[in-house]
Amino acid sequence: MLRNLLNNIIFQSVFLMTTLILMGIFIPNWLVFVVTKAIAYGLVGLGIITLMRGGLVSFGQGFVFGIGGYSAGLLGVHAGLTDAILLLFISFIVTGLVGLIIAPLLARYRDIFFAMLSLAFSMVLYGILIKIDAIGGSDGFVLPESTYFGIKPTTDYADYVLYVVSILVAGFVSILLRYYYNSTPGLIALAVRENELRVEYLGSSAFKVAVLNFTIAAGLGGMGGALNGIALGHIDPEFTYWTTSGEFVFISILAGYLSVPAVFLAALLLELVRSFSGRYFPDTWQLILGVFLILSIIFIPSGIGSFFKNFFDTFSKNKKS
Amino acid sequence: MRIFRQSLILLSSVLASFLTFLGTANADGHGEFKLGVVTFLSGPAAEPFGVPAWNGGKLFIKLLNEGKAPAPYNKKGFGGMKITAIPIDESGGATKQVQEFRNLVQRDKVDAVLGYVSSGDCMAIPSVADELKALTVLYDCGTPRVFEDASYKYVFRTAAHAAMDNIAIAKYLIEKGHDISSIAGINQNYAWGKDSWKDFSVSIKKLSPNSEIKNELFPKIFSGQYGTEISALLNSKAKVVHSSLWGGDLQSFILQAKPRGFFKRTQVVFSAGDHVMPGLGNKYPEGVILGARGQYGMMAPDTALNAWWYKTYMDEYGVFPAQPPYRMVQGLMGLKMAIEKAMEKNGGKKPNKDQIADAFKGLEFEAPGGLVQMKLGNGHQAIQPHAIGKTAKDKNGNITVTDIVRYKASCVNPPNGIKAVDWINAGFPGADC
Amino acid sequence: MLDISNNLLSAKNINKSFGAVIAANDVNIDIQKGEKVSLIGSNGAGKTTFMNMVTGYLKPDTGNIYFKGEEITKLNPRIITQKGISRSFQIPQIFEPMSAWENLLVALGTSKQKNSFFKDARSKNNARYIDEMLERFSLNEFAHRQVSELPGGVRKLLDIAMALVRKPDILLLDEPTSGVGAEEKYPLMNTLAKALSGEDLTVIFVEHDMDIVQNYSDRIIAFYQGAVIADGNNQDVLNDKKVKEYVTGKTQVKAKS
Amino acid sequence: MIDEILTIILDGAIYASWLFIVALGLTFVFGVLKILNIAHGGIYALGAYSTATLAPIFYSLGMPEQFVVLTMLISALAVAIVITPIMERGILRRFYGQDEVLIVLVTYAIYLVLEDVQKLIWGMNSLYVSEPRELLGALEFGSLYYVGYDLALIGLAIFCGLTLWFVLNKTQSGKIVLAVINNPEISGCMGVNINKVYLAAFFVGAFLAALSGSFTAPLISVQVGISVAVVIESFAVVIIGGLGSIPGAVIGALIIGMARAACVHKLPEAEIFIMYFCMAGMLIFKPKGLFEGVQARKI
Repeated sequence: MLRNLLNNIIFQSVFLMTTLILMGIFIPNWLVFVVTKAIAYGLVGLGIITLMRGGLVSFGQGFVFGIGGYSAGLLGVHAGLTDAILLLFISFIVTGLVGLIIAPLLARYRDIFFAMLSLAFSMVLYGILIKIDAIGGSDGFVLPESTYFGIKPTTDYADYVLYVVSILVAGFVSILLRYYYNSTPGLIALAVRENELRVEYLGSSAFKVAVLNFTIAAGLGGMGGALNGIALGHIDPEFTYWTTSGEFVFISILAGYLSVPAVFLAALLLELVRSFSGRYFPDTWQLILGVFLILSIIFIPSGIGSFFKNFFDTFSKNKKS
Repeated sequence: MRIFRQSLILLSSVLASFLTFLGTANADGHGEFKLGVVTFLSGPAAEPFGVPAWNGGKLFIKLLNEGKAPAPYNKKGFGGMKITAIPIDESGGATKQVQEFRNLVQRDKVDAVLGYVSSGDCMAIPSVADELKALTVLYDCGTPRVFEDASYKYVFRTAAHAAMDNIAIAKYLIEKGHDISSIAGINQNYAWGKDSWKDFSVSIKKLSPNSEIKNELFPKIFSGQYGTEISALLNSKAKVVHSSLWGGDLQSFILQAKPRGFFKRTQVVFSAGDHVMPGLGNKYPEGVILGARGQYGMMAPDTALNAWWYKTYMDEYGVFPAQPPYRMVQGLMGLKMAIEKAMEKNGGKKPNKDQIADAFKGLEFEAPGGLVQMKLGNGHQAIQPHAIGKTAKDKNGNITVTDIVRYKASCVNPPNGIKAVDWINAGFPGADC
Repeated sequence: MLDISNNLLSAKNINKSFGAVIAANDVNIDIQKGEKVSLIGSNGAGKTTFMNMVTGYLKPDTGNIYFKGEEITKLNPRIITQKGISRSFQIPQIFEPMSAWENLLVALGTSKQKNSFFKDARSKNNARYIDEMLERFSLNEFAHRQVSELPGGVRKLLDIAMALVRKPDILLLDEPTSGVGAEEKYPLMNTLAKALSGEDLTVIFVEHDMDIVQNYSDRIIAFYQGAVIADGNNQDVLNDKKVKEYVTGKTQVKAKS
Repeated sequence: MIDEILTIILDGAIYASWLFIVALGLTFVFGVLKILNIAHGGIYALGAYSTATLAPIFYSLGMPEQFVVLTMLISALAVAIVITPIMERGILRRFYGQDEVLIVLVTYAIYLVLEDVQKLIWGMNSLYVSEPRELLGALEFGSLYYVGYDLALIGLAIFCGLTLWFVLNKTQSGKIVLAVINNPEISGCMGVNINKVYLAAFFVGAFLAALSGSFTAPLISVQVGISVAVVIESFAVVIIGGLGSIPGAVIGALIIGMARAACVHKLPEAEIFIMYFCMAGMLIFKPKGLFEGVQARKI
């Protein structure tokens, strides 16, 4: 009984979430904030992981990250909608729909072509955003402070409340995704990654898998963008810039596609490395970040998820070498 | 069970690493003033602005800590407190800067943040600054909107906003009798470039309603290739070409335009054209009308304070200081004065943020570029005198600035409570020249 | 048109060339339900090309293919598979990092119309079915080993088992014994024959070993340079002069050496 | 009117030539190694810095001025010689056969490193080498002056493109490279040393990147941050022209160059937009670019 309970995904997740929420009371404010931001990035990373399980990597998640952030921001500024949870949900839906629309265009391509075309999409959006002065052009704009079910927390608690919300959202998304990964369609996606032709010869559509995964990734990317915008209280076209997309890809590759929580850990790691190298080496932080990226790709090629791949059990125990 | 244990190990290792970070990050010193300094240390804005500004700031902070600055800045550090500066790179966009700002305030627990060249960052930071109750000094950015669209308690800007750069140039052109029957502009396609052109072209239209506006070019920022734009501007045969280009873009524009006779065929005005002079030296064209965003560098006033600063910087770095170091030092001086004023009120003890903010409001202080008055935005936004000049070769064949006309702060800045755009559109009511 | 409907699979006047190489030269083949047909011919004779065209991987230059009276010439492999034609591959197309068990789970998943996104793929029902399937192909002992580590014969059987999950009408086997050691060939074919015996299945297989051909098929079609040179019962085809000259002669020499 | 059209064409041609030179190396490396080399921009900057460093030394030697072009070539070559073994042998080679996107990420990391390496080597001050630009004088054209050097860029672009095309299509080693592009596995089986081909191709790509930097240096102030724009613009050319296609890069550069010139002269508001507009159009109507037929899904 106990063993079953401990192996239960929901139990594990709830345990982890409770611990993190409690931990949030004791850790300093800046860390609360960094974790929130890591969760925002982690959500986007989860989207890419979902794509990776189907054999694709998008180098243009800034596209949906930006759309999600801007939809949350514009709804906040122009429609007076400030409920963080609602905004997260709406941006998920909006970007999911956008994803669904462009997915058929992208899903015909594979490998580097898919990556580059998605990158091109994000760059076109960047070009549009810096041009539109009505939404702040290159400067972006400030988001109104968030509310939660009509209540606006005082400044002292605002960060913590958002932290709790983002952990709950991340936990919920993680559970759903884990269910998806463990389900038959999730398994078929993994099969597509290994051998698309055979999946077609078994009677399933690899194209549909790609469209579905891209839509999920788009929704999650948008949600991450909204969370990032809400957390920072500001949004600008940099959200869609290719360097931002590059960070998402890095998070996913650092995490590997085997484990869900590893994504958030990878996002946190990147956030900490970037922030501390910026703090202690303001002149050469790019060098340090670059070397960190290269070394982690060389030495952890299948991702930190492979260190605790049994943590949440997955189908594929071994990555193709 | 193994899974459960693993999750515990994972959690505790994460926790442990956090705590390690905490230990390193929190060290509170006495008699110390922690100052976060944010400016461009990488990317295209580093060479023209960030690095020279920080060079100036670094030098001035060192001198302050040694008590070697002249009066009224001769007290050690800030009111006797040693200044510890934490430099942070401003590149990466406004959203990233919000995060860096939070890190400075929450993790490093700085007493104040001085920084921001980019207008986008200046628009993003103040709301967070007030939210975190963090004293913030904007030292360089240009957009007038910061204190026109909102008001903040803990945020101050110690330099005039960009409206005066272009108003003064328009006035100069008319006063000196230049032909302004037609004007054209080349400005970068973002807030700074667009605002600058708007301020300039509207000012000209107000002062000389008959002048015709020809090309309004807005090339992409950091594009670096201006061959086509130069052709188009030359083709337009506009009498005056205005530009607020800066940094590498301005240098590339000059290098590409000069051999094509651009500066001989049309009167060029650069609203912020001085900061590339130390680098370009004699490659800088003659006959260009330029501003320095204040009385800085070659257009600085003849005061003892300026003479000291000019020489100190020159001795240290081997080039003369252009606007960036002037502006950062101006910010440091304002902050120092506010702190020391608040300290006096507080009986010589280290004042808190609210006390410093109170003291800062409406402050007036003498800087190398002239008298700075925190007069706009209800005492949060500075105005300062301005100067416009024209480049020429001196008798040794070196490029210098001549024909300097100085403008009172109240002549080229709007009065408190009126937006810069409205003031220009209304034809500068109440300008005290 | 009339007699097409009597045939399960019918290829009419198929031509296909790759540049100068003629892979199918006016091929006409009709297959009835329940037949066990083997395709023989030297390498490059057009056997695999024929399979690829039937399963939609390649499209013929001219000609038509009908399955259950319905034209399938221009359909893609997925649709054709859904209609009831499955195949195995000369080089097993299995999902290398997964276990044999998981490979079959994928096959099972793809054979279903709808799959829940929130139900664990390893449900009891699925597990029972897969265990049965493994049993049928004598693969139990390999169930949970990663397939990239399995011996050639086992991989072949798994590949075929996966094709069979969907319960197809026609099963195409592309050289089921190639890449398998000589002493393993017969056990493999026996396992296969046993596994397939319960099904109401039409089997078409490409094979080079004439003993296996004789033992396991009731009809032989011989290819030479893209054309069908003989088609009929085992004895007739194997005694055909042209077949002896172009097909079996060579292979027998090969077998002896 | 005619004058203006001619001006647009000339301006467009100059800009297109610059774009082409900048994008050529990127598209070539992509074609052979299937790597989108983001560090391309960084190598471009190194080329510019290296020319800005070597040219003054050259001038101090007092040799005939024309030979500065040689110095520029040498400085580009030097960059390629230094960077190729480090990047290709040292880092990228470990990742061949792995996810191509992983390699893109690695080149992004290298790009970051190169940004700071420039700072560490050359400091933060601008460098100038405008002297070579005076070499060819100025030409009067209608009512305008054009600098001979800028016009010579057109020649350089044609020369680089034709040379690369000639080497690929008419020489033995070029044909080997083409074979590798078509099918690395089979070429490998036929005894082609793929690693060598990759190394050589990367070297050529790095040389072209550095060369574009070398020849841009006289036009600009060489300083930190010049690589950012290059990454984007060369990428746009490659997207429009088709990934890995040299004729595609020609067309892509011409489209952007001409469209931009026309915009600046006739519709300046649209200028910033035009590049993205071309890209978006291409993505929607011909997502693989002009010069690439839609490839069958790789299996």
